[in-house]
Amino acid sequence: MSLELIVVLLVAPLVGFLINGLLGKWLKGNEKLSGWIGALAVLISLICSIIAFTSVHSGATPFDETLYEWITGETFAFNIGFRVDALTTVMLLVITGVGFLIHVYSIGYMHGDPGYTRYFAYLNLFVFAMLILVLGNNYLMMFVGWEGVGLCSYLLIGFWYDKKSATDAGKKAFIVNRIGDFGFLLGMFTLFAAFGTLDFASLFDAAEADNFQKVFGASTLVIATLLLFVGAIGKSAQIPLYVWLPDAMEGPTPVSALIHAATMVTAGVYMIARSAVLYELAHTGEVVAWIGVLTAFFAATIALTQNDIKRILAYSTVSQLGYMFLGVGVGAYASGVFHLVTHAFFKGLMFLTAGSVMHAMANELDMRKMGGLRAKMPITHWTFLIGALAIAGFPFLSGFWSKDEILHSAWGSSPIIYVIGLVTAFLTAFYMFRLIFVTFYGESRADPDVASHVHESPPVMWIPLAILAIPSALIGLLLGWGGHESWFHHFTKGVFPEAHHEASGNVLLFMAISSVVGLAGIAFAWMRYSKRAPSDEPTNALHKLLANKYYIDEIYNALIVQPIKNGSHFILWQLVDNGIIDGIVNGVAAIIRFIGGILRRLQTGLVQAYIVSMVLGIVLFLAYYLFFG
Amino acid sequence: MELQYYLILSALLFTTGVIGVLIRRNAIIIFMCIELMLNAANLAFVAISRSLGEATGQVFVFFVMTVAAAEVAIGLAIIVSVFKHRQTINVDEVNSLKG
Amino acid sequence: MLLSTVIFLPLLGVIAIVLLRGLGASAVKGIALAIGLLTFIISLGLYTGFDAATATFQNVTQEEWIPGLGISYHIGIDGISLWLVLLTTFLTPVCILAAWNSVEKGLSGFMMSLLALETGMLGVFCSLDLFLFFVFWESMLIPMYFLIGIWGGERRIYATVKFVLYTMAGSALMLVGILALYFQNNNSFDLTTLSGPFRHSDLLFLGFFIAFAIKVPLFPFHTWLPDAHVEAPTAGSVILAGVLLKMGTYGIIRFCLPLFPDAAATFTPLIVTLAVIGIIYGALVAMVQPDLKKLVAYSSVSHLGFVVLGLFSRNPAGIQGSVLQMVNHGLSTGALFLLVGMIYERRHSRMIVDFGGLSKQMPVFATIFMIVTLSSIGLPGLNGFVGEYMILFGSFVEGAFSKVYVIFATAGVILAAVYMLWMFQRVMFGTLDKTNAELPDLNAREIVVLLPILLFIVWIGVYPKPFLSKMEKSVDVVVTQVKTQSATGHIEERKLQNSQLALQGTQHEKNEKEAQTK
Amino acid sequence: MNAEQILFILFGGVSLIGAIAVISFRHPIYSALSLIVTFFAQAGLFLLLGAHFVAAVQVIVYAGAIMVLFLFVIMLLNLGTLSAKGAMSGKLKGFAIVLGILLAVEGVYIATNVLNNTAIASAQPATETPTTTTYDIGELLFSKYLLPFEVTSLILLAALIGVIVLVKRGSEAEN
Repeated sequence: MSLELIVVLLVAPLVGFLINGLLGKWLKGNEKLSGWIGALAVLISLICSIIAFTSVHSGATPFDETLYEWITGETFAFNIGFRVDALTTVMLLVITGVGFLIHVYSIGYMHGDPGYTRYFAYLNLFVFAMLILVLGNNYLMMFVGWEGVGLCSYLLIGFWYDKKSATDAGKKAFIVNRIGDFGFLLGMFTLFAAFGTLDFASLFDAAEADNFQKVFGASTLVIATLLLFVGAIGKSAQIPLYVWLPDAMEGPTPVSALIHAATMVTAGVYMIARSAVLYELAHTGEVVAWIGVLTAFFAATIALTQNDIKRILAYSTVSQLGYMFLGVGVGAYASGVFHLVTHAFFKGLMFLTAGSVMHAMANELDMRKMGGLRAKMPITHWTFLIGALAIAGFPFLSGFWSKDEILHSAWGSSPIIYVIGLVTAFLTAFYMFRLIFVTFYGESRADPDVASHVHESPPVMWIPLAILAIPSALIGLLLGWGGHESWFHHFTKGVFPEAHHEASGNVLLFMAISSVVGLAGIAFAWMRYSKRAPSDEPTNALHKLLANKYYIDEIYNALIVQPIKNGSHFILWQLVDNGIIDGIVNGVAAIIRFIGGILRRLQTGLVQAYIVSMVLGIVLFLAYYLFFG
Repeated sequence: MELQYYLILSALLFTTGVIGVLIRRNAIIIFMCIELMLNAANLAFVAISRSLGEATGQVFVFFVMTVAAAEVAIGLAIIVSVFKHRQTINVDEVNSLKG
Repeated sequence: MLLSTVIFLPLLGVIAIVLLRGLGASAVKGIALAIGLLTFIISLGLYTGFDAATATFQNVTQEEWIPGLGISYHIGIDGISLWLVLLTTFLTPVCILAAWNSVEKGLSGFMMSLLALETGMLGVFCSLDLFLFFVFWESMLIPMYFLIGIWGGERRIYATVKFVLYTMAGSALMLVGILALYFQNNNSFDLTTLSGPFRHSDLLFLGFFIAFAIKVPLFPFHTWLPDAHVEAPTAGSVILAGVLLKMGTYGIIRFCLPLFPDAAATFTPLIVTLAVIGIIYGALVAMVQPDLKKLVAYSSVSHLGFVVLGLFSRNPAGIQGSVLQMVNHGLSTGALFLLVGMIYERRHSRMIVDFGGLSKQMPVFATIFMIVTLSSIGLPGLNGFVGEYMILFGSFVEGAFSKVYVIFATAGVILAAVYMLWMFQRVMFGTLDKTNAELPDLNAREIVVLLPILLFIVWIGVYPKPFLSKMEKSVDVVVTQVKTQSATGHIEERKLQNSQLALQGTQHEKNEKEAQTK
Repeated sequence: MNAEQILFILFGGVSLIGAIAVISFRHPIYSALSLIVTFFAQAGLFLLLGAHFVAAVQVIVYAGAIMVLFLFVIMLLNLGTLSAKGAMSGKLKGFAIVLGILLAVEGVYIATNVLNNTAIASAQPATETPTTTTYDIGELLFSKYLLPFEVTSLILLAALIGVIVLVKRGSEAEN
């Protein structure tokens, strides 16, 4: 592996972005070309990633080199440098692999859109930023990518910018992410204050050797890791900053698949896995685990009542991300990242199939207006079913392996967390199959003219689906067979510290319980929804609460957004700025003018009045001089 | 005669001129009052010149008279042109200087 | 000599325009642009000839001017002023080009004002003589007065008077300070011979600082800025935001910090508090502005709060970040004003509500606006991030004040995203209004105006090293001046405090013991 | 009481009364005529002081040329009726007179008390009436005070031109 390889890997999507971005005008007439340029750029990255992977897999030492000095001074040095180890290559393969398939899919999906070239430019830029995020050998590089993917997310969510809801969602995503970045930045500062560097290798070494400055006393690392976790919460949509992700579904569906399911939102998990050493030392994993499991449960409950396909998938993503945090939180870093990988495939697959459904149904998202699509869209149906089975934990499909590992590790940490996780697994299976039964089975409830046009998607779309379906089904079995002795654990062994919670209990027993719970969820969904559509109106208070997503958006709006807006407008601007400060300034001016107005009366314009005052002056001066001088 | 009597007389004449300038509004009379004040000064000059026994004071009187002549000429010309514009020479009606 | 040429070439341009303005508008524009570009090209010689290895002033010229009063024509640049000089010479031709078609009446006067302003600003950044500094400081006020007062908007008179009076109020205080230094420096105004400690340094510091704080402008001296910006013509706004505000921060780094380190240390908590208030306050108020120019003006208040914060962090990273951020702010806010000016020329409105959906009609405009907006927000890879990051990081890691300030300042980063993106959304996204449906996209001249700025925005963001390395030594000198002089006093103070604490501690223990025995 | 004293009282009294008359008459013609009386009385005082040249010039320049100019303008403008109109407000007038009296008191005080202590007072007044001849003045004018003397000629020239310009412009404006 060489620096050149990494540079090519990284720069290919950037070149794609520049071509599509700058020459977009000339490419407009030939949109296929533009799409294939984008896909080709990612394909090059994919090939490079595979080379890098084989190199790491063959046991090469982790690659860690600096490209150039970025922000440097006598006391600080932040470089553009790359680190490629097992964790990086896993992420690289997910990003470029899923990314490439989604680029190809998009060529068909975005067909005819006026912003075609812009779309591919953004998508390439995203891949570039995401690659920086995972390739960086220091936290600042990670932050650069972190912000970069946030920007692309903003641009792509608001891709259809004449839709206000889309641009609102984009803005919301960016701003909520910024709140997380605030934590990330401060975390970085704390780390630098303590270690004098942000490079992973030297920082982790120093941390393990306990050789750093305790800027906040004993809790230095605790504070640093928690601040970093704030960043992860923002980016990976955990409680309380998850609100942007469901709205992000306003973007084109392939974007949701790539950015808001497979890659960007998992950046938080990647970051914590990357910082595993610090979290182990600081013992802050428990916080991560609790936030994760609560988010998983919370989001799953909301997903139960939604009727919008993409929103269900979005809440499902939030929920699954919660699982990943649960995994890395309880010290099962490899399992958390493993779930990240499997999730990237099956959730990406499900989003793409949802896109396929939308494509067929004239962009309809409400599943109450669907039903019976199985017959007309067989490939879509089957691929979706595979994805759903995978996420529901159906035995031997990919989700089964990764989720089970996480739950198993959670048991070792805290039985309560395990139970919540298990309940969530049940809910997951239930809402996923609710979606399947309502959408693909039963009678068609679509408008007749829409229904008549329903068709299977073109090959450029269904081929990526089919390809994605394979890993979704099998990757768990291939990489995860053998639990903690599996290939995946073996491969990533050098990256993560030894887990401190040794999983206990019978592995097979846990697998059995998980399977039963998953199957129960599916069965329950079948009982309720295989024949009838969900009712339109919430029937009871709990249902209403869930359907309105616990009113979180409304609460945030009332407690944070509006007070800031109104306070800024009325108190700060109108009162303080225009009233008080300008009031003082203008007041001084008014006083001077008032005094001037009085003095002005002396200027009568009458020469004699002036002479009188002059003579008065002479008299007084003389008097003073003569009689008192 | 004692010098101081001349000086007292000079002071009184001068003050009379000042009062005239202050209370009269006719520009021509004000001018006359100014001449009065100049003359009062001349008187003092001459008196002191005599008291000191030298002619310098009288030379100064000569200068004062020249200046006074010039001043009167200009002043009266101004009065004439002001009158042509405003039909008045009352100084309180000429108040363009009012602030 | 080179430096004097750079400073006075624009003035030569003014004379040329006076003599040749009979040739018509295009000749006047041509002369102005040629002089502006020539000045910029010559000033590049300052960069190439600049020796980054030393912190002493370079390109120094010293001639007696009024020897009886100890006043000399003494100019020179170091790694700090170098960048501000280049920023000035860079932005002036950009402004001339931006005003190409927008000025209808009194074109030659406008161009003369711009060029005269350039001389004034360059003089401020290069003066090494306090008197000379003050002369330039005041003289640059006059062309600015005309620029806003003659070519400004509706309330231009109010804005001009406010601007001039605010500045004058500060300059008066500074003049007192300069005179006080003069008498304490063997009747010499020479900056290089000044060395502390000075008597009444607290008062002198305040005198200088208030003058500069008004110019910066630091909260709560900022209210002239929105008015001036709103009324000023585009070129005036660009210069105002791009260069004039930097004169305040430049003054702080050139005078306040090195001359009065003790006083600077004393007032740091107060000043940093104001800076942080400015960051958040400016951002919040910017958020609710209905007028694009006002929004950008308030965003300047917020951004310059960062700069002041960095300066008073009194460590290399923070101050380097601040100097870089001065340049960054000049570029990105300058570009924002240019963009607002361009849209104003088309639509004759700056109200956000009048726009929407422009990215459909004006894609090039929207793209450039987006990049500049992101630069202003501080997105990594663009210039704003490097400066902001260095300021925050310097202040946090080894700042001369509590980390709490930095936490609040970092929160300003969030707010920057809020107000800029919200503005961008309302102007560029959404449905296109009928009245805006005919707006033409940027023409070649406008793109030429903006491209160099974009180039620097990306360059500084991706590879800031050439910029940082030139200023490093000079900044280090400032830092050592601040540290060595204040350190002695402080260490003693701290020792005293420590011994007192220790004393209290032992007493406390004694008391406890007594209580226990009882 | 010798002749000189009598003459002093006579001339002094006449000039003072004339001066008061100048500021008291409403009609400018009367004021002007009173002023001429004052000037003549003052010429007498100059004679009394032995300043024959100044006395002569006083009569020629002041009483002759300047006063003719005054009378000429008064008659030219026919100011008789105008001047009577409106007087100064009583309060200010009273204040002005009080000021004048205070000034007079101070002047007299200076003449009697202050100057007594100066070189002027200590200089021995000549016992017999010393006459300053025209010759003396001429010699001073053309030696020590030559430059000022020449400057006065310039002043007169400037005044001459000034008057012409002023009056000419006035008449142009009329046309």
